[in-house]
Amino acid sequence: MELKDVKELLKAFDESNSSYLSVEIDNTKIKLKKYCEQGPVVENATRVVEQMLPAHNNDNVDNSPEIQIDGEQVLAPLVGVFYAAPSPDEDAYVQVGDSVKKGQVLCLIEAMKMMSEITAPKDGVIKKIFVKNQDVVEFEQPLFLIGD
Amino acid sequence: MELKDVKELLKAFDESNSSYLSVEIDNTKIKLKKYCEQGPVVENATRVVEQMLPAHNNDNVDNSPEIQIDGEQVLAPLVGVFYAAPSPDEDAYVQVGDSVKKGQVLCLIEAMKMMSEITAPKDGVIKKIFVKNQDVVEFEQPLFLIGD
Amino acid sequence: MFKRILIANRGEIAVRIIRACMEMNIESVAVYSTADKDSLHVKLATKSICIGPARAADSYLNMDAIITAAQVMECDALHPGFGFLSENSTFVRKCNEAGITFIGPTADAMDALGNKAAARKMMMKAGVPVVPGSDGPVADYSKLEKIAKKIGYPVLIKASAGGGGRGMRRVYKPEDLKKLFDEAKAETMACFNDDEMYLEKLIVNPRHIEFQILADEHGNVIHLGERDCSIQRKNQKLIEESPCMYINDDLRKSMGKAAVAAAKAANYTNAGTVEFVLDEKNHYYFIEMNTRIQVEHGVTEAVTGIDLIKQQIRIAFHEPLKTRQKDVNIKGHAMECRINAEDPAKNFMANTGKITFLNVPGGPGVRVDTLLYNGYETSPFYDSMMAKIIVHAPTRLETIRRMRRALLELVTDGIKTNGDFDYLLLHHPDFIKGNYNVSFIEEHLDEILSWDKAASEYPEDNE
Amino acid sequence: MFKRILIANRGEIAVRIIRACMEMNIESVAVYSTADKDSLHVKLATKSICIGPARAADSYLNMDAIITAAQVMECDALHPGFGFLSENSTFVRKCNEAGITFIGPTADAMDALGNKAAARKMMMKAGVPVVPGSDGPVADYSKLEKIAKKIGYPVLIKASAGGGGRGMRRVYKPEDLKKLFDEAKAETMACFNDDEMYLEKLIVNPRHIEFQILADEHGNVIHLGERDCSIQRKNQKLIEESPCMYINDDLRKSMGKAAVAAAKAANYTNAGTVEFVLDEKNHYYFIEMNTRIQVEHGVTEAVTGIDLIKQQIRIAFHEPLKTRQKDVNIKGHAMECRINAEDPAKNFMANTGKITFLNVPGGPGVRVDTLLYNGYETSPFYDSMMAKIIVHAPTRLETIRRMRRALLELVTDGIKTNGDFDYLLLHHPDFIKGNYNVSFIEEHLDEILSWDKAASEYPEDNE
Repeated sequence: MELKDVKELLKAFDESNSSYLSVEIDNTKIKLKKYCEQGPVVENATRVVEQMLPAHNNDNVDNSPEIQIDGEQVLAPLVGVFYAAPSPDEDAYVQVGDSVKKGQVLCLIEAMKMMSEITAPKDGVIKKIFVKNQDVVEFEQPLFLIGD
Repeated sequence: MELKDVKELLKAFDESNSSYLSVEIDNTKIKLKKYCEQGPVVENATRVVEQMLPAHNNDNVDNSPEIQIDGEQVLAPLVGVFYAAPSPDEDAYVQVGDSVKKGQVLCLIEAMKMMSEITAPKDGVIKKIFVKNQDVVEFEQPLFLIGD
Repeated sequence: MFKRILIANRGEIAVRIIRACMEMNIESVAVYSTADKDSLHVKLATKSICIGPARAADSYLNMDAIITAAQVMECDALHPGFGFLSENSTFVRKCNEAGITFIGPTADAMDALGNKAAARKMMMKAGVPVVPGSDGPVADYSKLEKIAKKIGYPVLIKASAGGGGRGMRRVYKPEDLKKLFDEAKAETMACFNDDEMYLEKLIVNPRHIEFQILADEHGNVIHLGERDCSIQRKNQKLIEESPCMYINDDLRKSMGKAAVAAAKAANYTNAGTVEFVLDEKNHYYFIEMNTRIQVEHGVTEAVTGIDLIKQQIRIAFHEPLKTRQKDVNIKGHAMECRINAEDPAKNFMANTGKITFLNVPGGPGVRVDTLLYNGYETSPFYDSMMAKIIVHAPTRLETIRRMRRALLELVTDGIKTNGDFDYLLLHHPDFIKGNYNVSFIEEHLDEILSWDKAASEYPEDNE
Repeated sequence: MFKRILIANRGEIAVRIIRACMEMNIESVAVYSTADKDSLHVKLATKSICIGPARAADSYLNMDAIITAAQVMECDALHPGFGFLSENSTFVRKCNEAGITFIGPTADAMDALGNKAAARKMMMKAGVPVVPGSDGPVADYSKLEKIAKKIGYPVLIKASAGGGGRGMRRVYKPEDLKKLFDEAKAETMACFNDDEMYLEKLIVNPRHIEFQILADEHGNVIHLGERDCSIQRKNQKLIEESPCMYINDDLRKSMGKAAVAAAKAANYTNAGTVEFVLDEKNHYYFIEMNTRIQVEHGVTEAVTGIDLIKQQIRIAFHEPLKTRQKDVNIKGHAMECRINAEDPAKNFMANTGKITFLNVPGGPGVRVDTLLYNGYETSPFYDSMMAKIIVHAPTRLETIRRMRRALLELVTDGIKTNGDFDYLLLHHPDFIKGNYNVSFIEEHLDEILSWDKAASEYPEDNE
């Protein structure tokens, strides 16, 4: 590695949002560090709360499922209760592995005693179902992952 | 892995939501980090105070003279009033440009009605005098700069 | 007591209500829009649920989403805070239908007080003074002249169909009445093809005085003294205080009685506020009743020691008030400054930003209710009020000095606020003397802004 | 009034005093050691001056440096805070000689109360109950037996030359007296070659109750009620509250009268605290008088509405007290938690660090006095007390719940504190009932720590 490479790297690092860079290429080691603004410390605000009181966890709602890259997520368009099947006696609309057509009903969400049908945004295969029957779902909470 | 690969990676990392990346490919190790600790924001605590109220400035005391690299600073060993001369009618002990010998009296500091003689820590030339006659000096406030 | 309360609001008032819930061992459920995911009320509540996108109409004003949230989170009550749906009687009725206790007045009381003409009649019947006027259209001039003479000058001529000042005339002397009446009548005819005219008394530069009311479901109604909210800019309150130093005990008693009568006339329950204008001769007139908790409720909490949010919750749970009128003691003086993310130098333009350094005032007699925390990014979607600083001290002068001290300690790097402006306002001789009315800011804005400019030109220390 | 006051202290008490100065329009001068350059008290004071290196002996305990600073900064008065030089009569005399008003009692009053034996005699003379005892050495057993019978069992045998428990015996029954007396005497002879013995009453697990005093230079002495400071760990107070729920009005009157008598006996002026122990049968005994403002003064400020620091300054300026005893009203209940940078899990070991995220509790009834701000690096040279959370509410139970709420809101990332420990302590049934004395922490420490462990093992959210 030559000096101009280092300078180029420095420039690239400058322009990036990274605050720390450590590189070892062959015999060359480079570490770069920036002092930037405060990081995402906001998570800490309720840390005491979370540690101390089980009831103080937002444990009823999981809005951070792992990010899936191969497919399209179907999000809840409104807050309500998720129903996997048209009625308690019937089978679920879809299961993991099922092929679905665009517009096909995937589930119901109940709000204000009204049932809303949630339909597939595209043709594909149900890769994952993020919620269970009768779960409370938030606005924009991921419900399904549809892959090709 | 080549340098352009690192730059590409940096860009990809930027665009991602990850805050930390550690890669080892063959002989190459790369670590990337985003969001570092909070910077030196403490200066801001009294900004409103400083802007709003002249009286609320620590204007009586200047404890941050520009840093001088060529010489040795003589610091006040105690808090008190600085006197440049042995008495009001006499000349100052030293002036900028004077040569001084180690142990030579440079000034007096009065505290509790007692005068303390401050002496030169080494032979040299007075390059700068940071304070004026009868100034209040803080503990470890720079008084003189002695160069060679 | 309630098991779990949904807070149908955001910001510092949501935090305020959650705090009351925590202290009453009641679980709280925060609702939030996608823009408020990292908001303080979400972090402090027992549970939280996203109800819609950033736009308030789709989230905090979305009745179905909020009631659904209350149902699926199994809440037995709902606190609306202020703003948003807090004075919406349709929402109250929907809550009732869903079996969720709305913490506030009944829908009927809300409706009765929401219609200004109906409320005016109700208050007149209850013997509560309203701004004197013709109480209906006045067709001919001779009748108008008689009414004007009766209610006393100055008077205000208004057109039924009027708007934006059209067909409106201020009359200071009897000899101008005929001319101005004809003008106004012609104008409103030209503009709206209608010349029905009203008359009412013109209250010149009044004080805005409001009385805090608590009313339970068992017929007990008390007032907790007044708040002077005359420091307003474009009808937005900036500074509120209690007590009003220009109201003596007799007047307080009289106005308090009128406020209680107003609440009783409307069969009002829960916390509410009766607003009056007070003229220079200490005549007061009912303007309206706010059927919710108010931004400035903390000022009353400071001087009375009564927690209004907890009282609201207890009243909604059908508990009788434990405090009788004679037990209400106003102790010392309290003042609130609303800290808005507004730049006074730029015509109070709102701004947003990330809070890179926050210093919250502390020490004796200082209460801060805020939605801010270090690292928080303020939202462009909602109100610009970031914090309320409420101070309490034995005397008004000590209160002013304590507030100045608190404002000096406040630092909100990342956003510009009106904090410095308030600090300077608290040095205005007329404010210090208590010599102000609703036109104070309008009259002194440029003067105070010029001080601000002078102050910011003072050379800063080398840093 | 004074023009400029030097604050001969650091940390939150320096900040507290600067706040009082700001509210009284008095300029404040902060002194600081090189280690405290970035401290909050330096930032908030009108002016500041460095007086020496980090070691307290060379800075905050350096009388000449502090008095020189007061002189060169042209201060007319000096507030010592607590700790450091606050109870040093030599320092008071040096201030007097330098023409600087010391804000506190006279050097003579300090001396009179600083000598425990002399203070005991003074109090006996003034009719203030002291722990009954032999009032001097007891040579022979028969005399000892008589005295023991008179003051009542249990008694404590103490050696004049004793120390570290040597030559000390607790005697619960008369039949054990002879044996234990001989043992103690032999032990002290063996250890110290001296067998002079004393006897005093053993107060078993008392409550630590103290009365706040204000005394002006015109003969007015009042008390502001009591503080129960029995929650202590190794003689360090952790939680203080006022009023003590176990003291009824009669006892309060009696103890208050004794406290006032104690202050008068010493010709005491300014703010002070008379400490008593209170046994299970509500007998109280004078222990000592603290001749300074105390850490926990905010608890009394909350329930009385009286600003003690401002009172200290006014008294030092020769003003008469405006408050009479009959005007002192204890309103509601107040409690303080001291937040120390100590790790309860590691035997309360002190720790230091940089505050990377600070969230200060807010809302109604919560006062925080702290030296912390975002980004501050705590100092290893001084006291570990980082903050005081003082809450006020109408009842004791509401106060406890409000304190729990405040502790939940407190976040001090970068240092470990006893905040969580306090939170758990506030759930202990005996504490909630008020059923505690000075041995509470000792008896329940392991129990509370075990809860803490259980709580921290609760699985955290994935972050």
